[in-house]
Amino acid sequence: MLLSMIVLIPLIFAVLTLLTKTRAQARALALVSSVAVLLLTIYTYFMFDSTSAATQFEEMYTWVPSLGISYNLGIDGISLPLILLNAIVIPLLILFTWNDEKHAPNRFYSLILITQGAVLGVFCALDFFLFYVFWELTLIPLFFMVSMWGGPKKHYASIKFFIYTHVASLVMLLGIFGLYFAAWNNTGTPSLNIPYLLSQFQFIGSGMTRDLIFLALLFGFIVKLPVFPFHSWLPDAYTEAPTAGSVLFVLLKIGGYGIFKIMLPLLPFTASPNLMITIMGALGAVSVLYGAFLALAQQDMKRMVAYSSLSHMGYVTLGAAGLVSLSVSGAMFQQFSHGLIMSIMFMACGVINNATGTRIMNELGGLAQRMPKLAVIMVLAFMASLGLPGLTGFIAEFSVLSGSFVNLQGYVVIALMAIVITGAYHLWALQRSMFGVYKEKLGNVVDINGYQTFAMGLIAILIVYFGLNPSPVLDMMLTNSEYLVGLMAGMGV
Amino acid sequence: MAIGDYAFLIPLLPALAFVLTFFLGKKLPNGGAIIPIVAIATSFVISLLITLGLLQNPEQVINQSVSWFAMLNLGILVDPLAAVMLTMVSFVSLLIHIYSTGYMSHDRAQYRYFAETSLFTASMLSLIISDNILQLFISWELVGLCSYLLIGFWYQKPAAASAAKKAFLTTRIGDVMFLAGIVVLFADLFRLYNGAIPDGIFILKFDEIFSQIPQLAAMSTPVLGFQVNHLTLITLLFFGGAVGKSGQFPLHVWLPDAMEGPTTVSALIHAATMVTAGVYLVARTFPMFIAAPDSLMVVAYLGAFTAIFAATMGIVMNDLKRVLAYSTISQLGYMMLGLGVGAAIGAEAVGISIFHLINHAFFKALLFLCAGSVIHAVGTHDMRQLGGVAKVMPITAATMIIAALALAGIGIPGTSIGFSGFISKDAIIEAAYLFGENGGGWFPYVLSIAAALLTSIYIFRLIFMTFFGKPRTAYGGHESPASMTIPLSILALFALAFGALTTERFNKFVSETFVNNFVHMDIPGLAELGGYHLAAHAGHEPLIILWLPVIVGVAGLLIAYLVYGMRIVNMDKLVSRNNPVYKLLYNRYYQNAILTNFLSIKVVYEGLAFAGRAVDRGFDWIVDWIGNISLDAGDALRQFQTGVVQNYAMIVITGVSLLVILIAVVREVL
Amino acid sequence: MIPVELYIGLAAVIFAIGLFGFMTQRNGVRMLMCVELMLNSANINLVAFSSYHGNLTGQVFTLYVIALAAAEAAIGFAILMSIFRMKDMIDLDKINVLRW
Amino acid sequence: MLNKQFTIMQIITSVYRFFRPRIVGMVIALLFLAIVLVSVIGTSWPAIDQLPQNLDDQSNIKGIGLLIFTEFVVPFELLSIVLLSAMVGAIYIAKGEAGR
Repeated sequence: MLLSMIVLIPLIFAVLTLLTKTRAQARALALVSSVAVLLLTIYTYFMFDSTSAATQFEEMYTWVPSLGISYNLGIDGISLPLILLNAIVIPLLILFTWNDEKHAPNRFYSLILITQGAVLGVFCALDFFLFYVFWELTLIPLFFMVSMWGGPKKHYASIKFFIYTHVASLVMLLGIFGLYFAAWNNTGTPSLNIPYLLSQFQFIGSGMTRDLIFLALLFGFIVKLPVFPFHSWLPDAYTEAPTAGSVLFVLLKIGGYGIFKIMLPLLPFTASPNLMITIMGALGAVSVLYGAFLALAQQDMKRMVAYSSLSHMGYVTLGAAGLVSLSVSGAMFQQFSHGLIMSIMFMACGVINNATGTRIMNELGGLAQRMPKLAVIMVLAFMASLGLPGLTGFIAEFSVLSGSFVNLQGYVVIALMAIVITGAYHLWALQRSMFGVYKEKLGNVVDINGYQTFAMGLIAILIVYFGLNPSPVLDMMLTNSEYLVGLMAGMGV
Repeated sequence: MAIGDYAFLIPLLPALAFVLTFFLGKKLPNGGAIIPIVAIATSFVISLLITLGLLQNPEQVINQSVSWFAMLNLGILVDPLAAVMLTMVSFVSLLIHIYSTGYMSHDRAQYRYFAETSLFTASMLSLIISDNILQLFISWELVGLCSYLLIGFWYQKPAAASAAKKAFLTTRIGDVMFLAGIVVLFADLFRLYNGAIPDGIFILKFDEIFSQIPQLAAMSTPVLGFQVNHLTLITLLFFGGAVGKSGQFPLHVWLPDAMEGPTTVSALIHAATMVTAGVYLVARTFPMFIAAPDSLMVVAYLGAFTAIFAATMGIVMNDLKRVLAYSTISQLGYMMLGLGVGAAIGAEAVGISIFHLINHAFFKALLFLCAGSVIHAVGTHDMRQLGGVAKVMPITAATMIIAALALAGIGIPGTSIGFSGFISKDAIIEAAYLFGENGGGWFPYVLSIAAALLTSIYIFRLIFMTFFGKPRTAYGGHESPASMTIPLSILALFALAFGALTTERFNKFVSETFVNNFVHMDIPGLAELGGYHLAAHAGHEPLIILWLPVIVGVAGLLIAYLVYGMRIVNMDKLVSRNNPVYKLLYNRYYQNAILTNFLSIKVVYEGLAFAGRAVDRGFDWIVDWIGNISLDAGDALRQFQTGVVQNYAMIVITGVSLLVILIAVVREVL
Repeated sequence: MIPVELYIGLAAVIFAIGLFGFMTQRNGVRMLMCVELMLNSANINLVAFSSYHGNLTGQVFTLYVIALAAAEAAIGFAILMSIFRMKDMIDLDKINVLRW
Repeated sequence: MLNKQFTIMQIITSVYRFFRPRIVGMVIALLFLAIVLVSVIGTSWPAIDQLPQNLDDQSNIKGIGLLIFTEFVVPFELLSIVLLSAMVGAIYIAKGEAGR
């Protein structure tokens, strides 16, 4: 029941929120719901056994037995940190938008809650049917989020995001079908249970079929992640979305989750694992470097953050392809840390945009003098994002780089080259926007309000905390990645 | 409980002081300066007690580790090398903090200053005390962060913000190399264990790494046709990190610009923290370097080259602080040279290099604080506008002259009488001579002697231009308050006598870190791994070799006196835009133009990044194009919807008929 | 006994005639008549199969189809009438306001 | 854009006009007929061996009536509703403007 509650509470409250009339009611309901989810998640976290890679808190009800569909939820060490991330950031996001004057607040908060429910559903689902339903459900609220409250190019961005990632999910659906029918053929009973289908993958006779299934699923996941060269929806969608939308995009960690949960157990049984590893490693490493260069070339601060997100996501694929327990868990941790860091970064971009009316960095300057609180938090977030030790970003990057180097030397060298560029664009952005002489034409800007300070400050504290003591989440990731890597070792990959 | 059990407090107290000062300092008098001062003083006392304990009983190395995550750990290691560094850093930092209460008293953001310097000190102490390479790297980066924050302390000034960024990025190039070295090292160790690391083994701990040196030395990979020895690769990458942090050529460009911060910050960076980190890194991992002689060669040659390269630029600078900055680079070159000559003299190289590091810390901190005192009082740091300051500020002048004599290395060879800089620099130059004699090449020795001459010239040029002669412009001025002059006097005392008093014990104490105390390394055995033999240390150099450094030091003093004190040469002729040598030096070999403007802005930013943006537009265009194709296809297919029922019926029936025929044909064929 | 193929063949011929008419005529009334023709060819089939199987269900449904055809024709002609009233013609290929 | 559409439409309508004289419709209808006939001949139709010999049994009115009011009574009732509504609808549509 625990997981069902975690998934369903936001969805139910989303409907209730939609029915409210005033902003105060809407935000209060949303906050109640997200805090409830947070409490439940924390309870789950403490009940969770992080030394086991097995699925825990499993719930199972048959649904459509003739097609093998069931309502099946369960979590393991891959999903729990991401659930935790989601549950922590959403209430803070709601607090962050507490005083925002948005039109149609009931719809706004309702969409936030739907996204939360859908994303949590993806993390909890153990049935491909459920998985796919929640997967597609994430698209809809984000589409409306961008197209209703977005920036000047919101319609272009929202449609591009929707169609692009939807096409990718359809390809993924083909992969799911391939797996489903092949397993049905082999065993004679239909089932959409994820662990069961994953275990049946190796019995599919034709190596070609296995490779095609793998590539179809991989395509769906890396477009969502996203990874070079399938990233072009990202900068538009991230930039045009309202601040809350950008943060929700950041929390949309389902692509990377799919890679760990579904791709890695399949990887050793593909006909040509080395080719797959090469594809993933190369795409990851190139993304890291490419995203960094692109971020360097941006003038718009939010767009720069969007491209830096691409750069960071490259580590996820690279680490997953590294196939050493440290690198795989580092990649998982990168998802967690990226969620925290980018949330603050986008919040900061939103605050600056609201206060000054522009995000073009050359037009900003000296904001630190007028917004000291924001400056402190932003410097911390930027430092975390550029991988400064002692903060979460470093743990992830170091684990990925050093772990992957065991198997993928060339790609790690590419990724290492990006580190200086990463530093360059972060610092340059800070220098142009926060430091230097205050530009008077920006008007009389005021610092972030109490709610915003609380939301951003708490995330900042978490960044420091998990940077110094990653074990609370990293341990369970390590357990799971050791299990995954054990699978590979069994196959001699 | 023994004092060693409190060793973990050494970096922790200043770190706590950072938090307290940052959040509470605004409400306290003097920016809450008392918090970091007390914290650092406590750290200093603990370090001092530990050092004294180690002197009594060198076997009592403190080593405590806790598991961090995966096969990595956090921990502390206090052996003689770490102990002396801890003591020095906390001591110098303490003095600088006390001095700062006077120097920064007019700044509104004092609390931020003290918080950041406190964190700076904490990071450096944690760097020194760490027992594994990863924690060292973490502190290393934190040091970089703090230098960024402190150089950009007056962030309202665009120059300061830009200098901070430059410092961070330049050192980060080195950091990436260091990180790459750790990554390679980790992967190698991981492979040595075949991926199955037993519980309780932390593979990046120093003793663990050192115990694997023979295996590492045996590994090699072909890269671009060369057979690259892994140990050489790792040590070179580590040294790359040290080059960035310690401002060796060609990553020294950030150091002179780092003067944009408060002068006390410069003192902190140049004397106690930050720049010495690179030297400490090489010293800490010295057993690895010993087994990789090629890397040691690189260290020695680059060190010697940096020493003279920076000294030539120091001669022409007109900014008080810039002269000192180039002097720091040059002296760091000496320290690297001292480590590099380990290929000839073994572990003793660590001793002489660290000895010079400590002495340098005292006199360089003194030089900077004196310069700060002058700037504080007079309000300018252009030497051309100064002159005759000694009359206004006698204590500052006296202490500065002592520091200058220490830097120039004045003393009596063959005895242990002399300024502290003399004792240690002389040892390095002697070692360079031995290095040459044992087939390492004479290049480092020759350069180090030449650099000694230039050092003496530029530092006395500074003294004569600033403190003697007549004031060149009208400036007000007064002696600084006691909070500033007392630290100056204490430092002067150390610059004067520390070297002479400790020289006998110090080298032995530190050098034997690796041999006897820590992991009981067999240094000559490691050298055998690298395929060479250590020379037996000899004191039988010719007399001229012993005296040469002092002779050039005094010669430099005289030249500076003749040119700047007596003015026997008309400087205007030399110092003109038409003199190509002067122009080259004054523009700092155009490195700024080449490295910063051309390489980073033109090539990386405008070239690569903009090219990347064009490529990205291309991807965007492809995606949009695919979308447009489907739109156009729909547009074209729309024409078939004529809206005439008859046509639809016709098409349907035709389609059905053809389908039936097709199925029939297919069934026939199959 | 007449083989069932002949009935089916007859139905096919009637259907083809109806089809031809439906595809080539423009006049709405004629088209409706052609549709009736096709419907009735289906009815012939139903009746034929019904009696050759000894099962009356087919014939029952033939009655239903006739009844439905009546309803359809009534509506169809009514629509045609209103179209005629609006446009003064019932050429169905000119009635394409709903196209695209 | 408008231009392009227009030309394509022109081509299609002119082609359509060209074939208007029923040739295409004829060809298609004959093709369809041929297919149906070929498949009718190619199929072996199952049938009862012979018709009932008793002349009284030749009439099936009674059987149909029974079936309509027993087994297929629900479709019958539904059909009556359909017919009624079709009638009402047809009257409404055909009555047109005059009623308003």
